[in-house]
Amino acid sequence: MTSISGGGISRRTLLGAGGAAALALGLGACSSGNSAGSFSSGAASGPARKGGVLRIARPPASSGELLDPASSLSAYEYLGALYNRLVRRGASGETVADLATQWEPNADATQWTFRLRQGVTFHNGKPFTSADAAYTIKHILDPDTASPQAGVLSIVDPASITTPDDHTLVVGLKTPHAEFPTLLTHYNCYVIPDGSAASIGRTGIGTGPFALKSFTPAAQGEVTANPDYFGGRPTLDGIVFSAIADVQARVNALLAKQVDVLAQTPLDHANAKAVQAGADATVTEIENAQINVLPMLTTAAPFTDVRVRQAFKLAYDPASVLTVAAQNYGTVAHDNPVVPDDPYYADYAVESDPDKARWLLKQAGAENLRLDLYTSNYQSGFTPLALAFKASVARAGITLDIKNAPSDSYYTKVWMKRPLCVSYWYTGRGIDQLLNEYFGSGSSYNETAWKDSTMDNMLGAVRREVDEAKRKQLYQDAQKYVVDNSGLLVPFFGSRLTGLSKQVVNYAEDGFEFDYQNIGLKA
Amino acid sequence: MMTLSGAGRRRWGAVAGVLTGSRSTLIGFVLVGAHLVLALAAPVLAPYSPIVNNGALPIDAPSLAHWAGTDQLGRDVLSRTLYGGRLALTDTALATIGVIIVGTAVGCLAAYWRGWFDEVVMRIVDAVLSVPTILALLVVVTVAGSGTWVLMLAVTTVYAPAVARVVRAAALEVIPLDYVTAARARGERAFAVLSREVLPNILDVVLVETAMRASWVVLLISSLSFLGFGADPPSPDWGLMVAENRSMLAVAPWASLAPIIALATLVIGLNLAADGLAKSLGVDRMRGGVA
Amino acid sequence: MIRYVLRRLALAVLTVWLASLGIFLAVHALPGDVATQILGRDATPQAVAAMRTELGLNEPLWQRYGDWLSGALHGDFGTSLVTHQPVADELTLRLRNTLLIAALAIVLGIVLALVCGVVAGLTRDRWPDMLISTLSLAGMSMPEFVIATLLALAFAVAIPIFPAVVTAGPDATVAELLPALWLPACALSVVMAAYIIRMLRTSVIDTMASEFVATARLRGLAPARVVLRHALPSALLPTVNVVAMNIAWLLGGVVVVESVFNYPGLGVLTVDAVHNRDLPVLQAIALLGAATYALLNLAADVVAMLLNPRLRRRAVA
Amino acid sequence: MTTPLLAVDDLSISFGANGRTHHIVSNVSLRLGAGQTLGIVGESGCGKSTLAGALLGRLPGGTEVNDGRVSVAGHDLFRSSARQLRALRGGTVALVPQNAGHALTPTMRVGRQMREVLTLHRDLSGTAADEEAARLFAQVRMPQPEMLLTRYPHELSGGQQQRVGIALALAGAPRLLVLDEPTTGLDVVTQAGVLDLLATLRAELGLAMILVSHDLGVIASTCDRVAVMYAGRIVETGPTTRLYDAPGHPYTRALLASVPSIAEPGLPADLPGSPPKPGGTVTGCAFAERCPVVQAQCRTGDAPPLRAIDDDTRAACLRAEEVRDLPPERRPVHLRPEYAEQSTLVSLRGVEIRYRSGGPPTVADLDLDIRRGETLALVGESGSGKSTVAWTIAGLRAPSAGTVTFAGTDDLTRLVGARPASLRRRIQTVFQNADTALNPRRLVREAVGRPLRLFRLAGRNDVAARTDALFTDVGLDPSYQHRLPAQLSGGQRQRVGIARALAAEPDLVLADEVVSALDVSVQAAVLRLLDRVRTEHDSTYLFISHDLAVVRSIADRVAVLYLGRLCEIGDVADVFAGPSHPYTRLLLGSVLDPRPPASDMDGHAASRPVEEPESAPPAAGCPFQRRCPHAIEGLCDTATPPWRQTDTTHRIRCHLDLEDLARA
Repeated sequence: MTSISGGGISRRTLLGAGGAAALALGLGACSSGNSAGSFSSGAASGPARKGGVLRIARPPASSGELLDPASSLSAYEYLGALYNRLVRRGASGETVADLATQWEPNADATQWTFRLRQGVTFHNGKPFTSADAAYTIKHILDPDTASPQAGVLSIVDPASITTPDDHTLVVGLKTPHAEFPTLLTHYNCYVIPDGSAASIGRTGIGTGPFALKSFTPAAQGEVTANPDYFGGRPTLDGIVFSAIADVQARVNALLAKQVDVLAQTPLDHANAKAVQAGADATVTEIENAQINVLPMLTTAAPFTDVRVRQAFKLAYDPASVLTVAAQNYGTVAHDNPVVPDDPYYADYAVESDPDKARWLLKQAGAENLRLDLYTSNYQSGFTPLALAFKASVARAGITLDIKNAPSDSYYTKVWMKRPLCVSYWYTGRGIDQLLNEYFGSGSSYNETAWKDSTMDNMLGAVRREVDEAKRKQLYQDAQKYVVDNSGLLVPFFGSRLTGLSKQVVNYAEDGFEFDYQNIGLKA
Repeated sequence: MMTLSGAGRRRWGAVAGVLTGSRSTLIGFVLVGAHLVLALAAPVLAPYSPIVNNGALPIDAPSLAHWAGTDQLGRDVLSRTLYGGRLALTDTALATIGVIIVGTAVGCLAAYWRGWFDEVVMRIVDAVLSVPTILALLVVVTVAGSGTWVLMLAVTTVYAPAVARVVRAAALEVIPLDYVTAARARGERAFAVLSREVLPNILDVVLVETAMRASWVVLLISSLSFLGFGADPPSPDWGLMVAENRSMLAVAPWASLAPIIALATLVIGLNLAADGLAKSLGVDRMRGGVA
Repeated sequence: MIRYVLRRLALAVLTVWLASLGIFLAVHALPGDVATQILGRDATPQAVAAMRTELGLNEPLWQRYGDWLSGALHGDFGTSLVTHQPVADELTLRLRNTLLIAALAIVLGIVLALVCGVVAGLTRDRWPDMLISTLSLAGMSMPEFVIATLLALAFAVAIPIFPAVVTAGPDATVAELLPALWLPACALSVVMAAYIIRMLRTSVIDTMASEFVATARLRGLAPARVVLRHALPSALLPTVNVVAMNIAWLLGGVVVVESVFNYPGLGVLTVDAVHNRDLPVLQAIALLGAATYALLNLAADVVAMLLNPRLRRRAVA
Repeated sequence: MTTPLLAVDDLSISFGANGRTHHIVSNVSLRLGAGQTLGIVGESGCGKSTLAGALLGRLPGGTEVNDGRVSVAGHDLFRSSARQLRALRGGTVALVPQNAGHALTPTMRVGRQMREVLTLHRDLSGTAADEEAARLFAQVRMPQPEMLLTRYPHELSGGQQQRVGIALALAGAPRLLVLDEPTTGLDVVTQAGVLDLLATLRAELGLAMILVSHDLGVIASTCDRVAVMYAGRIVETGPTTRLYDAPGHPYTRALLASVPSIAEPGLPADLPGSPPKPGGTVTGCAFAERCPVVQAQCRTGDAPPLRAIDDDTRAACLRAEEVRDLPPERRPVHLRPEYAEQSTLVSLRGVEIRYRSGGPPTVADLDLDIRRGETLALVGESGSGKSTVAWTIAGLRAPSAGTVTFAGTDDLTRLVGARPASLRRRIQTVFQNADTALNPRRLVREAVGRPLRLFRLAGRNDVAARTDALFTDVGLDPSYQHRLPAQLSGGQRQRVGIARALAAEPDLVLADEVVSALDVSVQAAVLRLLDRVRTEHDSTYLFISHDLAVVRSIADRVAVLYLGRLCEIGDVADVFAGPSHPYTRLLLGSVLDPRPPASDMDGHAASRPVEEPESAPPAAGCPFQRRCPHAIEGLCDTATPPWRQTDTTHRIRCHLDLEDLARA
């Protein structure tokens, strides 16, 4: 059992700082010859019948979850159905229009002007104007909201947000940012009606393809198609969301045909096999959807010593970890969190060398190191990863004791508190956001607590650099520096296996979001 | 004395009689004994390491190489189950001993001293028993973390009160008897009276309690592991194994069934042993009910 | 008799009070700062301090306990730290849901146990007894999570008669929950019945061997009459307490079983509350559990008194 | 030939164990006609209760009838159908069980249990049944019979339960009543009443009765004929008076000799050895091992057959005729110490003991001296507080008022924990129930050795030698000390208990009902042992007993307690000679002597009420006022009676003066 999210802050909100570029790939397109067999069937595409109600099982964020997009407790499976952002990430990672149709910076990128879509109305019939957009950003920045995105948007000067007319929004920045709109693609940035802070958590009034019918925290809720949606009426008539805490219970619900889609349930190999065996269920694989990481807390012994960090990176064999932990559903990462298909990707790897690792440890006075490695049932893949890693570093004389922490307080009590633990991110951030978020000394998501002036200087330089080739060089230098010095262990990028009913067509998953508009049931 | 006295021989004869008292008792002791032997001999019997992963052979059905198949990480289920027995028996033994020692001591003293001590102890026992077991257990484990010693503490907190109550009731039957009165009239100290006169005569009750509690402790510890509060991976703890492999029960039943069968046979063995002891020692086994 | 019940009631109140004190102390000994956990990692020290004040964490322990206790006595269990709803509101629906399962499990369990226990006792060491004893032994020896999982697999996934999980929330109507009650209730009643059967069997055997049953037989009474009129009331007597304790056990048993079936009851809420350190909810549940236990014991005593004239009259005196 | 009501022919009952057959009852034959009474007497384990059950067609679990038959009114019980058997049980032959407290269904009202039988066997129901039930209750002389119908068994006293048991047996209008130890466990006065009731009923209803008892006195007072059982066999049978006067079997003779008697002062003869275990196999006569007149041929062949030794008596002894002619056993009277030289060992003054503060005192206003070297007997019914007095002296219960001093100086009001070891050593207790007096899990050696170590009476190396000596001293072979109590007989256990007390070399031994749980033959041996060791060790006894005959045989002085108040105290001979306190007189009148003085035979007519001990004394006046036949209204219920001194030793506390007491 377990896996009720909570403990005040929901870790899930920290993970999806961007949408993945991956789409449902139908048949299992395994990257590196999986011997255990692949998932031969996936989500179907093709004609969907008009209407129908889709049933989605989701893990509750917390028994105090809300529909306020800016909140750390947001029930975000609903968000994409109910709301729109000003801009969102397109399929190939670029920023594309949503409620804003055009945007441009001033000369020094300290002020951005957004042109807003006209004729859009909220579910309550109120027209969408620039006042709503301005209110949304101020709401995120409001300390009372305690939004996780507030830190990211702290470069925004709330006083300088202006609305010259109903369909123009001007946002002033404290410091220049050449790619500021990418920061607004985060799902915390969904647009809510002006002045709705107090009620939005329950009402869920947005401009999205579905309107809220009912909502109970950590329980059932329902949305119905919004016929007036500016993008056109969605295929489905409605969606029922059921909050089911236990992973196993969610799988059982799918197998018993009580639900159609398991949202936010990356299946491990075992679960995937079980779902696959179901008569009416299938598994869809999204490649490289997840960055599997083991953050070494650089502020805690023994990882304060860079030689120990390097030793850990040399000690394990990423290929064997990928094989054991994920049955080769993934791509070896060599401790670089940037996915290989990123345009700025640096093909740089330090090959595994346990003897050198041992030597480094000796130099650091940490021979025969014994350490706790924390894991949790938060995701079914965590413990296999921990076990595979433990087995692999043993070659370098490192002994890891696995500690299984309760999943619900894992991200409040273990993550960023213990020297070594298992964690994950979804892929799909732009490289700038990714590197700044992971390694910027000011970032609250810097999970290795790495405060390195060289790194900060590199990141600052790249933002100022306008020459594309030089940018690329800087980004690649930064990646190499990360691989050599940071505290982040990245064994591999994992595929995400999602369980869904064979009745579901046009399933497209984008980080935390679905393509709610087109998903449907088999005709 | 070099030779076994007549009484000594008879005592051993009685023990043998208890062990073979009935067919089901015999089955019980054989089951527990087999678990003991398998646990002790696990390093010899187990064909593989219980914790080494084998990426090449995940979720493999039982075969000649892996009699009970492999799990998600390619580990040999049979070897894990065999080694799991060591853990189950050690933890159970430790926790049960804690439960029995604390429960017996408190129960005996309450029965002997009576008065305010008895009142206070029994009220506390009532209060502890009134909190649902799982809740009490979760609270202790959350307060103190996890690990063998915490487990002992947690299980003792939860079960010792029930044992104390049963032992107290048994001691109350013995304490008014003349031989105890005789000891008190001689002026023996409380400890001497309890250890020499009372304890040997409630030993049957304590023994039956031990076997019965042990069976519950096995279940409780496995439930804790199942909930993620017990052993940490890659420990081959049975409850943990069930938790790890439960999801693929439909496609790879061997990985869950092996620990379930091991768990069930151990508990059945302990239960049958408790039954047999109770029967041949003439103890009302259910006097404590369930707690 | 009334005086006796009153005395027992006073004792029950004392028990519940002690339990509440124990739970309060244990919960407040939990590591970690509640305020930090509620506000999250990024909270400013000022916000934490404000939250501490709001939660009353700065007041001395005894005063907090006193405040909580006096509130609880007035039916106010405080506000959930997670949902910010009154705890009493949170509990009400979940309690109702759990009571649904419990009631069904109790009825199933007791009927099963009574029939099987008496049959086993009367057919001692013959095949019906062997069968029942073996099955009840198996029932006792399987952890609840195994029984629940196997039931779900068999009757929800393999043969889909019952739902595998409850998709509705705590505010679901009884009609909505009805089909979902059976599997959890069965899982619970199997374990519960196993214990009662064994108890009852022993009790029936003992009573049938007693002198008054032998004497009744020697008066020439028919066997059925001897069993039903003379033996059974005495045989049931020691079972009453076991039944009560088993019902109390249900409150704990639901924790695991409800999670397996995602049943929106107190069990799931308990696990939530422990994980979230939702102290007010945890305390309320514990208090509820303790009160239920105490009341059940009281009820068992009263029932035992009704069954046993010896106790009834002594109580009068 | 007419069918006898009951015919037992050559009945053998056995159980099989370890592939062998063990006989519990062997070759028993009995005949009983309508209206006849037969007593079956024997010590524990002789098979008498199994035989009683067999008369109703019941066998203990695991046993079977090997041979022979039991016929009731012509029906062979063990070959009847279940339906026939049910009709016979209760309807023709009914059982009065040993302990009605256990034999009545606790969860059913008495009236319902009664109606059940009436409906089944007499076809009565409704008010007719209720009326009949009330009549039956009246017949057994229950007060307020109508009220009784709604009572539960536990609401009745022991004597009442026993009478309800009798009424229930009578309800089916049986022709034969089987009574299994019907008065065991009742107080003497109550027992006498119940036995009288049985005699009356027999006369009124013309019932045939078979009464099974270990008590020769009980049989003598109820049965015309008696059968003596030993090791599963009937060894002698005949008319009660004749058989008691001139027993033909040495066992009967020894049994009779071992019964203490108020008529005959002196210690009864002991019967060495112990009976074979039930089911044991013996060649020849089972009694040969213990028989004073045994011959070689007694130990060979089959058991001696039961043969006629006169027209109405039969005995299973080869030398029965010789045995009949032996002179009666002599009863040695123990040596009494000279009072003049005695100093007071324990002195109680104004002692009051309460079990619950606020409640009535269990013992009140008690002045008592125990003199060095004497045996002081404390007698009374259950609830008289006699054991409480002993517990207080032993330091297990503190008196709420008064003083208790030991040897003039030591304060005995202190609890045992507050007493110095030397004082604890000097007072030792021997307990009533030998079964519970020894720790069943420890070797008896440890029980005896413990005081030696505790009080440092023997060095580490001497303990074994001292224990050996103590075992020898109490008549046990030292090899027995390596046994557990369960491996000893009751008498042997009691000897160990005495050895344990002696180990501490006490000045005062508190002997609390030490012989009441023993069979008579063993009782006599233990009494003799006690008397011997007291003389040898020069110790003092406080001897607590409810049995006046036992007291008569062993005590120097006797003190009579009623509800914790002393009624009478004096030299044994004086107290038994009279004049006596009315309560003492009641107790004396209730003693059932197997060979009562001829004048007594019809003395207490069948009109004696069933009296039961009270539980609490009246608020004022004489404690015995409510049961006293001579109570004077306005005096006995208001004023505490004065002590009346008869001579130097004997005092009676009564409002009647000595002359009135002598006349009453």
